[in-house]
Amino acid sequence: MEITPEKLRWIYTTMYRIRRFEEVLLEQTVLGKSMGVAHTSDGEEAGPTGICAHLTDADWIGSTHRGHGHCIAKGVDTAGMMAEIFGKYTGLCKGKGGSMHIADFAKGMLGANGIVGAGIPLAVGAALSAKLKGNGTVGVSFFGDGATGEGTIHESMNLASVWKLPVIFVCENNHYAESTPVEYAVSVPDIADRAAGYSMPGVVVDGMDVFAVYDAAGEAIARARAGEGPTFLELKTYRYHGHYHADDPHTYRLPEEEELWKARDPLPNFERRVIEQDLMDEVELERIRNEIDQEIQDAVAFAEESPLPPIDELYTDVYTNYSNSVRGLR
Amino acid sequence: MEITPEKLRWIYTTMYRIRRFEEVLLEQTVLGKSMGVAHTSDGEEAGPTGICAHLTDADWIGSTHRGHGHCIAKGVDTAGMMAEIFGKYTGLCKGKGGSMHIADFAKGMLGANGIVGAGIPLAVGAALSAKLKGNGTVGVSFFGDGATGEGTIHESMNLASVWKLPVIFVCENNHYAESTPVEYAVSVPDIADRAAGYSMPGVVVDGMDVFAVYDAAGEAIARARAGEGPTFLELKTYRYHGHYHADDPHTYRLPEEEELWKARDPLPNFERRVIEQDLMDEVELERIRNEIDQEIQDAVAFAEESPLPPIDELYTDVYTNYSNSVRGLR
Amino acid sequence: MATDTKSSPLGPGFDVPGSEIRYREAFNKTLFDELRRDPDVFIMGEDVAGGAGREHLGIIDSWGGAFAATKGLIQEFGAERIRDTPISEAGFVGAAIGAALTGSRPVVDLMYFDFITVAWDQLLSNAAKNRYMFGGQGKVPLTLFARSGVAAGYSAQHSQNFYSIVAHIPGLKCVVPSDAYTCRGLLAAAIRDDDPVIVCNHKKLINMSSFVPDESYTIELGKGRYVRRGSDVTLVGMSYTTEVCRVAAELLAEQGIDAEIVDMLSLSPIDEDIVLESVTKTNRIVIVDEDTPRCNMATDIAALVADKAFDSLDAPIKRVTGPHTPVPYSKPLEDAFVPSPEDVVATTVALMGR
Amino acid sequence: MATDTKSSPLGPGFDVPGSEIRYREAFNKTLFDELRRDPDVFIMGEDVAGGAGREHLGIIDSWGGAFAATKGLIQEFGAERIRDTPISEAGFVGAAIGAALTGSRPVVDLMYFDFITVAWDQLLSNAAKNRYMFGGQGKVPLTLFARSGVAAGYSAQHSQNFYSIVAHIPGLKCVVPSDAYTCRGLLAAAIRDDDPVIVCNHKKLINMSSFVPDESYTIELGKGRYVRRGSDVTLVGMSYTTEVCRVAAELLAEQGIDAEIVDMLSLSPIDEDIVLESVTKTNRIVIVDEDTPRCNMATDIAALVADKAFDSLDAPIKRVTGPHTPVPYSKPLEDAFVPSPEDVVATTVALMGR
Ligand SMILES: Cc1ncc(C[n+]2csc(CCOP(=O)(O)OP(=O)(O)O)c2C)c(N)n1
Ligand SMILES: Cc1ncc(C[n+]2csc(CCOP(=O)(O)OP(=O)(O)O)c2C)c(N)n1
Ligand SMILES: [Mg+2]
Ligand SMILES: [Mg+2]
Repeated sequence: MEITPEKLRWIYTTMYRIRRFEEVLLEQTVLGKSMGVAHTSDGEEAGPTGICAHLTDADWIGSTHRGHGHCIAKGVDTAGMMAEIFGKYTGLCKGKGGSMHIADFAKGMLGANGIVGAGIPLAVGAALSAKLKGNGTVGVSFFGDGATGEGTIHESMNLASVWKLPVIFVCENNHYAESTPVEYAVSVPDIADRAAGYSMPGVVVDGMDVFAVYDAAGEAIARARAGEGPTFLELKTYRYHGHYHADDPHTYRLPEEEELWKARDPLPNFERRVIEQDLMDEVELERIRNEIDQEIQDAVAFAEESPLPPIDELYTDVYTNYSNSVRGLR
Repeated sequence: MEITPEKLRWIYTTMYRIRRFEEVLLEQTVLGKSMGVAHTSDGEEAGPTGICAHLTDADWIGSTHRGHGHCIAKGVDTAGMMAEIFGKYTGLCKGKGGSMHIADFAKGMLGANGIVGAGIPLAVGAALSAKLKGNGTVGVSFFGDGATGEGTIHESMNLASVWKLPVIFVCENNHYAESTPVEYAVSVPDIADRAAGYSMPGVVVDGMDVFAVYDAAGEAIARARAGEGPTFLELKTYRYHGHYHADDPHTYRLPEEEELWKARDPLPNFERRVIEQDLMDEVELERIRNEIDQEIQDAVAFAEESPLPPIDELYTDVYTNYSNSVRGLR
Repeated sequence: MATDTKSSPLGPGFDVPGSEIRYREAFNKTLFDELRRDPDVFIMGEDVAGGAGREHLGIIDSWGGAFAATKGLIQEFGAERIRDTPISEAGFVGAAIGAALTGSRPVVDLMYFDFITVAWDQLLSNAAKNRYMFGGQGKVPLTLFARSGVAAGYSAQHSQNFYSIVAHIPGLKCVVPSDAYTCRGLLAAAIRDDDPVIVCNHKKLINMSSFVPDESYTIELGKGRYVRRGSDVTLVGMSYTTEVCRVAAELLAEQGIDAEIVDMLSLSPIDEDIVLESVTKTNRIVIVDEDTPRCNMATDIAALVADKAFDSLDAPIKRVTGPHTPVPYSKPLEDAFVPSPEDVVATTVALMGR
Repeated sequence: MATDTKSSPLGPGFDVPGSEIRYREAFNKTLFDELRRDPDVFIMGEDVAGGAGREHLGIIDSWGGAFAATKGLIQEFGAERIRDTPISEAGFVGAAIGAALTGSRPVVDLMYFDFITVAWDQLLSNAAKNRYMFGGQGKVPLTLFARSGVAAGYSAQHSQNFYSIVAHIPGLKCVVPSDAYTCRGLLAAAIRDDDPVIVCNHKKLINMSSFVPDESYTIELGKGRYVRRGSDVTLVGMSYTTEVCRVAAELLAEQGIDAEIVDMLSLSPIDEDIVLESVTKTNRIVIVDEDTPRCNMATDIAALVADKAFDSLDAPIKRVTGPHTPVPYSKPLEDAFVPSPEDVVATTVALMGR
């Protein structure tokens, strides 16, 4: 698929933004700055980037507990994200959600979700709205290899196929669910092969190669927009760090395996290709990296300096309207 | 597969017993003798019969809301069943369960289940017990085409495959879930094709032909007993009556379709074959029918004459032991 | 029967055009109203039309939903807006929530209330929490209706009243109409509300009739009503137990006991004021809840009164409830499960004797 | 701190061999005991060992379960009995129920209590009802444990206390240990019990220590205990709020108020007698429940008292609970969500002033 120079820049910027955000977030979490658990996605940047390259703010994505990359690829502001994770009032959810629940409705980001598999039907619902309204938008559902153990994936794929909904199921197969290897928990070598059971295309994609993802996603999303129904993409990828900030992945995987995946890192992979093909040069790439380094540093400063939410925020947003008091009894 | 003369008699007896039970139950329900809803399975006799022909009382089956055929094929007493449906104390569940919850643990019948899809994991659990105890028994899960819409089927198939459990998934595809045609609700032409997504064999079987079911089940159960893991069988079949006693199926299906299926009725189908092949004669077949006609008539009389449960039964069997009163506040 | 106007849009005597119709008809009529009123409203559920995909065979609307709740809708609104679903409650309730978050107004028929257990995670983890977790972004204008309650041998898995656990959950709303009139007004209000509302239709009410105005109207969520004024004791009803209280009050009147009946109508939000107002006057209260007794609505209302109206009480707070058992099948056991007017009378008479 | 012996197998002063250990260690130790004791007991859940299927790479027991609850078990009992599961709560809880019905004694680690919503139908429609629907056939000796409660920024979907809705359901049992000692005794009792028991481990308790005997013991399900005797007011705690009550009682003592603390330990069955005994003596009661306020355990106990001990009461029944909101993320909001000792003190002082 052809990629415009502008899109190429966006892709690199986005992948590097995710990478830096996650690395810095981990540092900050270790310093005690996150108020809760942090699941980072560095290593997996090519997936959300290659997919969201085809989306607009009017398209919706559903996400997971490991949602920072999805947010960033969908255009969510990193300062607002960092502030959210720091539990600050300036966070995207006023500090009420945290890392596992970042949402940005203005950007078509339906929310990270702490219940594995629970976000999948939401994206199907967004696609249902799209179909009912006939507005040409699509829904994209991101979920992990582990999430394919949940019944919601099966129900959602069947519904999407029966109703021919404009939805793309994106399985980010990073080969682990917590400490459990995919080959133990998933009873089929390629998860994408299950798509045939729902009469939808199932495509295995190199999730470390943003161009491969871009191409596969482009086709799937075009299909969806044309009213031809859902597609299942399985992105083979890897998370570089532990399941969450305090997890040591060496208790369940070998350093040799990590090295193999890191040798295919999506960023150098991209850099090599664009330089080889004379599409971008090292100066431009470095300029982008510097800009992003600064942006993320600013995001941390913004988060640091932001105020905590006022206590009354505990009681707002439960309903749009409610005639009882929601205060606790004291 | 070879079938002994004794097994052949058992097969015919069982199929006819199911047929008569369902027909008489419908009559009795119309007379107001059932205390609740009745879902009959006449037309589908070949399935449970051909499967359970390979099972002993030590094997377990899980069932559905349409469970009379499963019960009978597993050897459950028809008088106890009829009494249960009549709400009598002599019923298999003392009148506390009714048609949708008939169980007989002594016969390895884990209970009919009124929640679509909810019985499937129970049979997987029985297979798990079998594996843990190493006792060579199997679990069989019966469920409908409609039930394949539920997440439990997916989770159960994956678990069974991951753990290589001795379980057989038997989908009784009678082409309707209430009034909803299978081709609307299920996004694949043959449900058995989904088995490949769990690395287990998936076999489409003529569910109107007890010999076909017998052969397919024999293979699957032998596999399971040999520790080779689960199998998925899809039995293509048809229910002759409405979804429940008061449902008129002509609101959603054509009489022509019904005729096509009835032309393949499992009972005449069996009769023709055994007579052609000189395995049984019409005299013997008729003797069996007469015996069963009498048995079911006796079952009705037994149910009619049986006492209602004493009111105190409301309060028993909630727990094996419980230190609080379970009585309502009055 | 005196219907107080306090929380009703109608004047005394219902001096508007209308007629006696059944609860199920009032329900169906309201769906027509709301589908016509707002193009974002759509219905989904198993067999809401039925015979799906068979228009070419001359088959349409073969079931019209369980208890014919959705009968006739597909002919007017088509299969996109009257959407039959596979049997996938978690999937389609989740899809409804996703649709609600993205600008649609789904109305889900869950058939039996018992099946809410299958979709429970979607309701709790998403519908109830999304707006809050997201700091006020998004809203979930989802209406979910189902048949509740003990009746006709439906047995353990088709008879439950799960309104207590719905009311327990922050982020969900719950209404329990007690007749055709309140059914129409509460359903319309639920569909127009921007939060997720669960509507419980008790099986025993569905074929009962009462006066219903011809014109559409709403009843405010969170308001109860008096269905009988009295001075000796407050009887609290909800869903079908309001009917039980009505009969009990007549029996009590024969014994010279003048009962007031508060019909809750909504369980979340709940009308605390009407309960406190009534008990402050009568000084005695009996709460009638068909649900099982632990952590149920009866305990909720009892706790409210024991806290906020303690000084008005002349006697213990009494509850008449189902037992702590699943619902049995056989009719005599089923009958013994449900709170009867006689149970309410016996409890009330004993209470008055103190 | 006075530990009453009434419901404890131990004499005063714990004159048996033992030591101060953490709740999590007591928990883990009990699993070892029960797995050794009964070959039908087995454990299943996500990452209960971890790194599943990688023994050949020298990898075993990489996680040992969330909060290391199951650490070390797979080395002794093997992968059949310490069974890692895919992420399929409905499927594996259902399989556990099926295994229980067919002669096994499964112990399921559900990780966070919140995830019970995903397996809710299996628990309600099967575990809770099978034996009843089947007229007494079959039993479900299932133990399911999970971490509950508000702590450490776990936010809306990982902080819930679902014990109220578990206690609501006929057929389920529920225990809420409040320290390492009760954890061990209740867990052992739960595993040996023939009914389905849900064990709530509050996150804030898991790293706290208390005296635990070396030898295995059980604490009878359905019995509460006094953790402090007093005469002015009864404070009722459960799970972590027992700890809140302990601190509150000390603060109250400084103000000359002598509080008695009842620690429920079990919520279903529940020890009605200990609550009634205490309140009959103190005539005042404050129930402390971290769960949200509607239809929760606090309303359940309040309703009990308002019915059965009404004449002993000198003042309204007070509840200190979480608010009717999801659990927020940011620390100051999270802190404001949970009932604190100061909240209990303020409520109690106001109550004493009446
Ligand atoms: C219903 C549910 N079960 C279990 C968990 C605990 N949990 C959180 S993340 C996770 C692993 C998810 O694996 P995967 O879907 O592969 O996503 P990844 O973490 O690899 O991105 C688990 C088991 C949960 N949050 N929700
Ligand atoms: C969870 C749940 N959803 C819906 C229902 C209502 N219901 C009962 S039977 C049925 C159809 C089941 O179809 P299928 O699985 O094909 O079995 P069949 O009735 O054809 O034997 C439905 C929708 C239910 N009992 N449980
Ligand atoms: Mg993964
Ligand atoms: Mg069917």
